Amino acid sequence: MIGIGLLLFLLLTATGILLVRNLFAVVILSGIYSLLMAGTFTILDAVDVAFTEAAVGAGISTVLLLAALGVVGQEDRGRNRRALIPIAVVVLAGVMLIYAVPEMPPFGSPEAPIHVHVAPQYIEETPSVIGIPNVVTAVLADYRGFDTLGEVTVIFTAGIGVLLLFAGRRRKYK
Amino acid sequence: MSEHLILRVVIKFLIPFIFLFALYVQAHGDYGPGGGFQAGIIFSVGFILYGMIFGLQRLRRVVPPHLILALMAFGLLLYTGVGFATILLGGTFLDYGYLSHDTVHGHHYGIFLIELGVGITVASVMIAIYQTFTARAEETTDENVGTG
Amino acid sequence: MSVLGNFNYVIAITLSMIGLYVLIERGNLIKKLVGLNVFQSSVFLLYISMGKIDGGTPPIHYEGIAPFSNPLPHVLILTAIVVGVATLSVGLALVIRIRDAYGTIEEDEIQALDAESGGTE
Amino acid sequence: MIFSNLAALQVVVPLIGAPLCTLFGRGILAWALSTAVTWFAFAVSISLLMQVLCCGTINYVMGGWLAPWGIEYRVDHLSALVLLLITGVASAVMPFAYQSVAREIPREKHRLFYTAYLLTFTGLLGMVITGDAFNAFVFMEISSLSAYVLIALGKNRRALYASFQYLVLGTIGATFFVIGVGLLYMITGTLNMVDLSERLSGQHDSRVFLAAVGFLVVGLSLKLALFPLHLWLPNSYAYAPSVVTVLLAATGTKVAVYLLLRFIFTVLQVNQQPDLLPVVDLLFPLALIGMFAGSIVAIYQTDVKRLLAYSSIAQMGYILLGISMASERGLIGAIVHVFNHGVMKAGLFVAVGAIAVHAGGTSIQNLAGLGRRMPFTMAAFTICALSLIGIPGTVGFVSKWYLVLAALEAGTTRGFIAAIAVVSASLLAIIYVWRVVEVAYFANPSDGEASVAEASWQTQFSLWIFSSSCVAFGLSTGLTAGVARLAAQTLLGIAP
Repeated sequence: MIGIGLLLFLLLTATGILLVRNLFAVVILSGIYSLLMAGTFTILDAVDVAFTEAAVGAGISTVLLLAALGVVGQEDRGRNRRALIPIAVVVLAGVMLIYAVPEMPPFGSPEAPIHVHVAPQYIEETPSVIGIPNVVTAVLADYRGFDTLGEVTVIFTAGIGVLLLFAGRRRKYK
Repeated sequence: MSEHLILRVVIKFLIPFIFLFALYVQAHGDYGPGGGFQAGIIFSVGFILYGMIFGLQRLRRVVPPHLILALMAFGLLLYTGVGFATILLGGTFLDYGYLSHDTVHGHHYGIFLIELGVGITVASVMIAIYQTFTARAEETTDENVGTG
Repeated sequence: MSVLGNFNYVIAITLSMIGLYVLIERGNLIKKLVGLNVFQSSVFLLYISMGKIDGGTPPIHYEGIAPFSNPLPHVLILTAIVVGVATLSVGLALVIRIRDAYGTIEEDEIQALDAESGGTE
Repeated sequence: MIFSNLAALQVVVPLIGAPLCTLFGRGILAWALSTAVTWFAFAVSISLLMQVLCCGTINYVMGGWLAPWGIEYRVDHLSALVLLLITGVASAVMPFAYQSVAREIPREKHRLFYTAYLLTFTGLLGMVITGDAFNAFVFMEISSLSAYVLIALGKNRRALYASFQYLVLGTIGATFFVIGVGLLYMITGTLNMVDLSERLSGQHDSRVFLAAVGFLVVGLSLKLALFPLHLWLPNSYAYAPSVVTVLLAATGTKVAVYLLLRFIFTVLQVNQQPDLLPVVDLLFPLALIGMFAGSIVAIYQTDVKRLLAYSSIAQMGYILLGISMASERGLIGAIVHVFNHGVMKAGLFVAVGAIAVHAGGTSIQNLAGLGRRMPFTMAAFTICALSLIGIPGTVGFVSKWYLVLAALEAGTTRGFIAAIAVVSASLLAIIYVWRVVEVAYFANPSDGEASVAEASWQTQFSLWIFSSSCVAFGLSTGLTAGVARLAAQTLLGIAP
């Protein structure tokens, strides 16, 4: 029940982001969106993900967006462009996904393919082979530790990228 | 924001607890939700709060940019270093079992070290990005004051 | 199963399409990035919804708890969240630099400025 | 110990090179370290290729976890060839980078510039070598994020906007890819590519599967700049710093092609599923339109960098044409062209980079009289350009030969159209190449630009590696076409 409520609020917030013109409000809405998302993740048993989404989406992302707004201003003056192509793209992609929904494994069913292959072994093995109770940490840091190395590299890349974009004197363009 | 006395006092009081919480999340990732990434974010939030209240200059004195840059690289090196260590000890890349005689202990060490690496890199990258953005924001305000 | 039975998926898809629309259609660069965020995090919802088991609990071992929801989508999405925030920060840095260089962050104005200064240079 | 871990070292050494460069890359050290790392990676890729040729596919399990549970590195003929291309281009361009970066990038940025360069390099390698669908996404983001930043470092302010556009479209592409992978995961429970292909058999009419195919193909097509999705490419190539353009033009889109091949043939096994053939059929008209539209727009460009960028879109059309035939010869043509086009575009963009430095710009007028003033540079440029047309004796001829053969072999009307298209698009290439060459050799320099000097020996070194490869691999096709044949057979599931 709470789940459905949260999902509806998510829809509401997303619509708000679509319609609101003031960028400050948009940024705050996006923070709220992340927080609602974190709540939804908790209900779906993904506590680690919820924690991260709350810290990143509602926390750091909002701070960074606000810091950027401090430089670029809060006004969305843009005239909306011809919406024909964007609507076509979105409808096409949406229809493609919605078309697939009826044949997706039923939500919550324990017989879904992802619950019978690969994952059960993580859950069974982790306490004895790796010796820690949190299966998510075990998969993250050990079974798929190389993905996590990639993830750290991505964040390192972002840091290097931002520093590189602002290093040195500000250039004057013609 | 720097003139708000109450904020300054409260934040000064709060920051040690934020760091404590970050350490807890960092260490407790094996048992509950959390781990290096979340801990790194919380750590950086502590510094970012400090920077918001006391200004960029003082934040830069606490964590100078060149130190931050070095830490960013160090975290990644630590992670990759663990991988190289396991290769040198005879395993494949990131096979923590080789880090100790007892493979379960090896996995413990490995996970601890790489989570530490993750935490260090994430925290320092976030601080670096915050410092860079606010430095630009302050420049902009200076310009506006200059022209206005 | 009917469409309604997979309510979570439908919502995730709708959200992602709203995000994609904001990303493609809006001309303000900051708004585009927020749209990007919405788009990406709705994909996260799609993944996490897959991992849920009826009556399941978070995949952390304590005595006498069963069944666990699937940990693998959680791990993938943790990585994806990090990728998302990395993209956001590089994007924001670019927006600030664009503002420096063009004096605006509206796409149509940037394109007009580019057209003014000649086709190629 | 080193030899059993070569597959991991291929990616991990550049990966560790990046933070080392941040820490210790003061002054010239950043360049030296990057050179050492790229040349080491080149050596590794050669020995990987030899290992694959002698003993078959290499499997390497990260962290000692077996395939569907852990992440697996898989090197087969196709990935070994693409690895060779990436490392070859990245290492051969380093002598040119020494001067070009010094001129185009402010000194204080060099350290971080080379760090980002190594990160792009790592990301590209990781995408090719991994056997795990999600891991491919992670490395895709490493290479893309660093590429956005590198493009934004161009001198013109348009580089910033080009980079932002690339960021938006690239992220849409990557997110579509993630949706596609997620849908495949949903119906199989695995992320390992080989395991995926096994578990997908029998599910090919599932709607989820079809949606997944759609998202994967569209996502990757965005990354490889398939015709209507190419909008990010021309400006990115035109305004990025020269070295970055060389690396991205020669390898960036090629890696996306590689992933497309991997997914279409290894994972989805399109050729064994008659009801999936429409997916490849759909590529056919797009490939044709891309070949012609790219070439025609290239003819009207006044800037050589943009001209070459549009030519890349056209050349991508050839590659997709080969893929859309889904036959052994067609795939050989596509794979050989991935390699060959990488080599010649690298040469062309190095030459253009040298011209930008020495002749003051890259618009066609700047080239007037360069045939005499920069004879070596223009000679190398001309060799690569002839190769772009497909003159016999150059690499371009080899790939087009295979494509035409494949098209005629099909024996259908479509094949006939394809053959005519390859030939006539090459005629268009003659026009745009000729415009450049004519100005360089037959036009008189407009005003007193007598100071234009020949490019430095380092630049010449890089340039001649590429242009002589254009001829060498054009005359002896054993390496490229031979490996491509084996790769095509593996992809199609025909035992070699």
